[in-house]
Amino acid sequence: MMYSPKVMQHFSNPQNVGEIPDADGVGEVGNPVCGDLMTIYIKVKDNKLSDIKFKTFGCAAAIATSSIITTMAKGMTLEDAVKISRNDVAKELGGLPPQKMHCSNLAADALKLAIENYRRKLQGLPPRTGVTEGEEEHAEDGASCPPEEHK
Amino acid sequence: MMYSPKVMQHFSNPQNVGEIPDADGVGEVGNPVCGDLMTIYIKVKDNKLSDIKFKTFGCAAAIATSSIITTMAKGMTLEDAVKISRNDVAKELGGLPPQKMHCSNLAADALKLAIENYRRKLQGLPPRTGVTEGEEEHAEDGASCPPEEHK
Amino acid sequence: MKRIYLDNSATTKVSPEVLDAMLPFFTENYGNPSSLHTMGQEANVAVQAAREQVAKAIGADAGEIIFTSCGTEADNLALVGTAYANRKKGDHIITSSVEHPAILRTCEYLEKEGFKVTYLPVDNYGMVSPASVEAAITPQTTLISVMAVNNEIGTIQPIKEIGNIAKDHKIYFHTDAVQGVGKIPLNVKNDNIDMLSLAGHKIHAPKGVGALYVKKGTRIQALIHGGGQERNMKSGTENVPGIVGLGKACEVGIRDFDKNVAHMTKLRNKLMEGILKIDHVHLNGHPTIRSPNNVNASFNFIEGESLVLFLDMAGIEASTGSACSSKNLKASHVLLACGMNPEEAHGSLRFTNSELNTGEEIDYVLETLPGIVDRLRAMSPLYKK
Amino acid sequence: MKRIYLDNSATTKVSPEVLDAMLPFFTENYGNPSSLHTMGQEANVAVQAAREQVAKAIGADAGEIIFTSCGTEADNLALVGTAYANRKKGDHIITSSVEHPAILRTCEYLEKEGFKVTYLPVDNYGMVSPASVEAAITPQTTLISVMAVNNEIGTIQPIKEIGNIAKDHKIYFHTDAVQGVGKIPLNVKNDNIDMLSLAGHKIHAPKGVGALYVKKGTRIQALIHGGGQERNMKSGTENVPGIVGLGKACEVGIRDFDKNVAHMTKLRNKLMEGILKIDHVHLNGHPTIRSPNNVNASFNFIEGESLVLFLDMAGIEASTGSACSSKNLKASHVLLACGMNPEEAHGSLRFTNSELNTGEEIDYVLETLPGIVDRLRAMSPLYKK
Ligand SMILES: Cc1ncc(COP(=O)(O)O)c(C=O)c1O
Ligand SMILES: Cc1ncc(COP(=O)(O)O)c(C=O)c1O
Ligand code: FES
Ligand code: FES
Repeated sequence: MMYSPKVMQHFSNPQNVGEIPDADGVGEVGNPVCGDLMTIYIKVKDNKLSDIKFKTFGCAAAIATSSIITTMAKGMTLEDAVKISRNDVAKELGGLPPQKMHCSNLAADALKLAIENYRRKLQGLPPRTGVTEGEEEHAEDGASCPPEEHK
Repeated sequence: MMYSPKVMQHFSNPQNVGEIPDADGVGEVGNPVCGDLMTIYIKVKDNKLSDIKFKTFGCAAAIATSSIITTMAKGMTLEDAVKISRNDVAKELGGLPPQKMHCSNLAADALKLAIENYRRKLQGLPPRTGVTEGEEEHAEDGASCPPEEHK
Repeated sequence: MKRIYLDNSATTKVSPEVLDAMLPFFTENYGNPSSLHTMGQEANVAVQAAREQVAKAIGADAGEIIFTSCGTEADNLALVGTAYANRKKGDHIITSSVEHPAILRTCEYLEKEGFKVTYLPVDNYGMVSPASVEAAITPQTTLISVMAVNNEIGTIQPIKEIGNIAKDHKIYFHTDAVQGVGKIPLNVKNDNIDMLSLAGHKIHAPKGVGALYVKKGTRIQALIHGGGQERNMKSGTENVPGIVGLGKACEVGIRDFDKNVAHMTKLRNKLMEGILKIDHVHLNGHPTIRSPNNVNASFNFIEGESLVLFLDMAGIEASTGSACSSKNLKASHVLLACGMNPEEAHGSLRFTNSELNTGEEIDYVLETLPGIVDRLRAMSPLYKK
Repeated sequence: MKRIYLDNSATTKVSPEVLDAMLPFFTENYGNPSSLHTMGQEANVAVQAAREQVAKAIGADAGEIIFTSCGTEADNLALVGTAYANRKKGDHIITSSVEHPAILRTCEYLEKEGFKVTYLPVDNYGMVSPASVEAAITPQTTLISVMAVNNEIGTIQPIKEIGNIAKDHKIYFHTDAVQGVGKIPLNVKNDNIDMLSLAGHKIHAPKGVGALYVKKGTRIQALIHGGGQERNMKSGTENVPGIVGLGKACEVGIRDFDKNVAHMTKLRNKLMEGILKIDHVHLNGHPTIRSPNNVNASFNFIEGESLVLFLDMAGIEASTGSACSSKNLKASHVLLACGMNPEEAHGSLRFTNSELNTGEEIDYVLETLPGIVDRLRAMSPLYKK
């Protein structure tokens, strides 16, 4: 399997799927043209993430990273949660294939953005979006993985 | 097998191998550089080939064509024997692989030369030789047969 | 768990008949066909017999078949081999925008080497129009290459019409028939095909062997140089068991052609009808002029890799043209060429059956798929009920 | 009739261990390694495992192994791939005059494309001198390619010394080790090898699979373009069973290396000594620095094809470098390069054993051969007692 057991576990049984209608912060990142779009919803209480949910359109890695980051972040202080890096996510999942590393970026970015938008809201600023449009190349380094093309 | 059963039969059990010490005519053709050298010895009686023998350095096709031409020619008149063509030889053998067709030439040439040298002798002329030296390309057409190289 | 293999356009199971034909050549008749001795000559005879079988399946002569190591090598040999050998005549190649990467990447390589390539557009069904082929021809055109059957969406191209145009203009016509053999009738003489690629592993022969038909008299040069095997067009010791397997598969494929096509078509139609009942789903490729074994549909709001992996967890093996499953993250070039938007292209799913699949398997897929689609849509930010 | 196979440098029997490892990949785990589903990923894991096995056998890293379809393709990829990718740096290649046609014909192709090639001479034993390599280097030299073990005469080349010279001059060093693997110790790191070719069918793996080791960082471009398999260096669906077989054969070849080499050497020496007792016979290649499995001798006054066919009728399978068995009717380029005259070269006979041969088989050859030689000499116009 190209994915670690932990990835498959979170992919097949993702945690914290859904929306929070009255979220304190929402982070939406990705690019549907590239096949990925991720939204993270947070509730904040006492400077801590009291609840967190996600919705993701994307590959197994995108779903698994969304799921794991919600389980990692839940209960964390905002300061700690915002520091969760792409590598933290990938490590927690037992590694990701090289061409899928950008998915872990996406999850970390979505969480950061949700927290940022929460803070902007407190300051009365409008939320930012992390959704891009149009074609872009954002693969990190796929050199060592066999590309999948229809045969 | 690349060779017909008839070729293999004449190769494995060649007829009329040997020399005729008091031959009436000797035809020697070929090129040892190319890996083939053939000598045909004839005895003539009443304008007919009363005996015929050969010696050949060469491939299976060379040996088989030498053998078959001696069996074909024995007892023939000189006029008929001199007309035996390369195609007659190849046909009699049930065909030869394309790159081996020149071997059948060789046998027909050797017999012709033996008869010519017999006639020259009658006229008091010295014998001619059909042996060439040095490199030459004499393959007919090997395009459709797999070449054999050491693997 | 019983597994249901519906990815036969990716590769197929070697059939028992084919494996049986191959086995002696591993451990008994293992000679090198170039060797003079009995073992070598037996191998040589087996290779020639396979050449006849392959030739017969496409209406060619045995002397026109070159064995290669895969479909890709056959495609490369056809394109690079004729492009260079006919460079004095011209430097222009016509192909389509929905070809397999074996053609497209090779054309891009040739462009780097100074050749000019026209990539013809297709209609919404992925079909090339013969008129567009004719319109693209220039005095420099030496080669037209259009596939017989598209590997992703199954659309059958009008190769006979294209072959006629090529013939009228005295241009070589190559068709990548890797997905066509055993699925549609092919006859290189009737269809005016000068070169045709095929691959063993798509027709129940093993991986590691393919073939290129090259019409007698075609100017072509080798890609791989050496001992001169395959009439100098593919040097290297022949893959004897693989070649024997390919020969057998061609023989069987022709023998069982009608039966297989009828069976595949039945399964395909059943699956296609069932899938199209799901909401927000549409068929990719031509509704009728398509491979008997191919169903390709896009499922809005969800991404193909997730779909494939959820199906896999349920024991169903299928494939997707989603970018997320590929190195470059671009959605399927075929679906985009058909005019689909990228989001939809990401949600494509391909089922390709074979004569080995059963109606019960299709029933199971139709029972299982809707639930998976629902689950993934429930996770998707794009899906609002 | 029991057959004695002594043509193991032409090709070998697939060993039962290897075949067993391969079999599941035809009919059970027949997935395409690029497919996402379980069947595909299992195939992918198997290919990666084989990559490790091959790498280990030559002291490389798994990421440095590119699977190909044969030794010839590996040689072509090494030469053409680096010649073009480094053309800006220089256009000169050094090789030897005793290489396999897979190298020589490819060099001739490159010459036609404007590259310059030096074909180094060899001594009477067919050996390349490292000093001649060094002397041939110019500022334009980008690649040196010298084989590890000669396929005809078995001479082992000083590749470590040549590798050192290449390293000192920062020139890529490729070695065709198709006849070297399993016969001589090979370690790409110790021997300063940048590229190394090998072929499955010479080491009891099947035909249809080979590999090229390419040191990390080497500039090289693909020969065959397409789906991007093998890190883009050999596109085309992987020959999974073949690759698994090659991996297994490499593992077994290293495991049994000492035992096999001792056995082969014993048989070789016995055969060599026996043959050299026949009149007017001499050994070709180096008397001691030669492959443990190779005996090559010239039999004066007779021609190799006849010899091979008479031996075959007696159940013994061997080979010859005679011109009469080849298309162009030129005697073996290797023997001529060793300074032999053409007549003698035509009378060469090669026996190549493997770990599967026995001492009894050699006894039988030594009983049978002299009678055949006598018979053929009796037919030869060159032989005067
Ligand atoms: C030294 C050498 N190089 C290359 C090759 C070519 O290998 P293959 O026939 O597998 O392409 C061979 C054998 O044929 C060989 O002996
Ligand atoms: C249409 C088409 N052409 C070419 C190929 C390449 O074949 P292979 O993978 O055998 O090289 C494939 C399959 O992968 C294909 O579907
Ligand atoms: S979401 Fe596109 S690669 Fe993961
Ligand atoms: S004697 Fe040379 S090919 Fe027959």
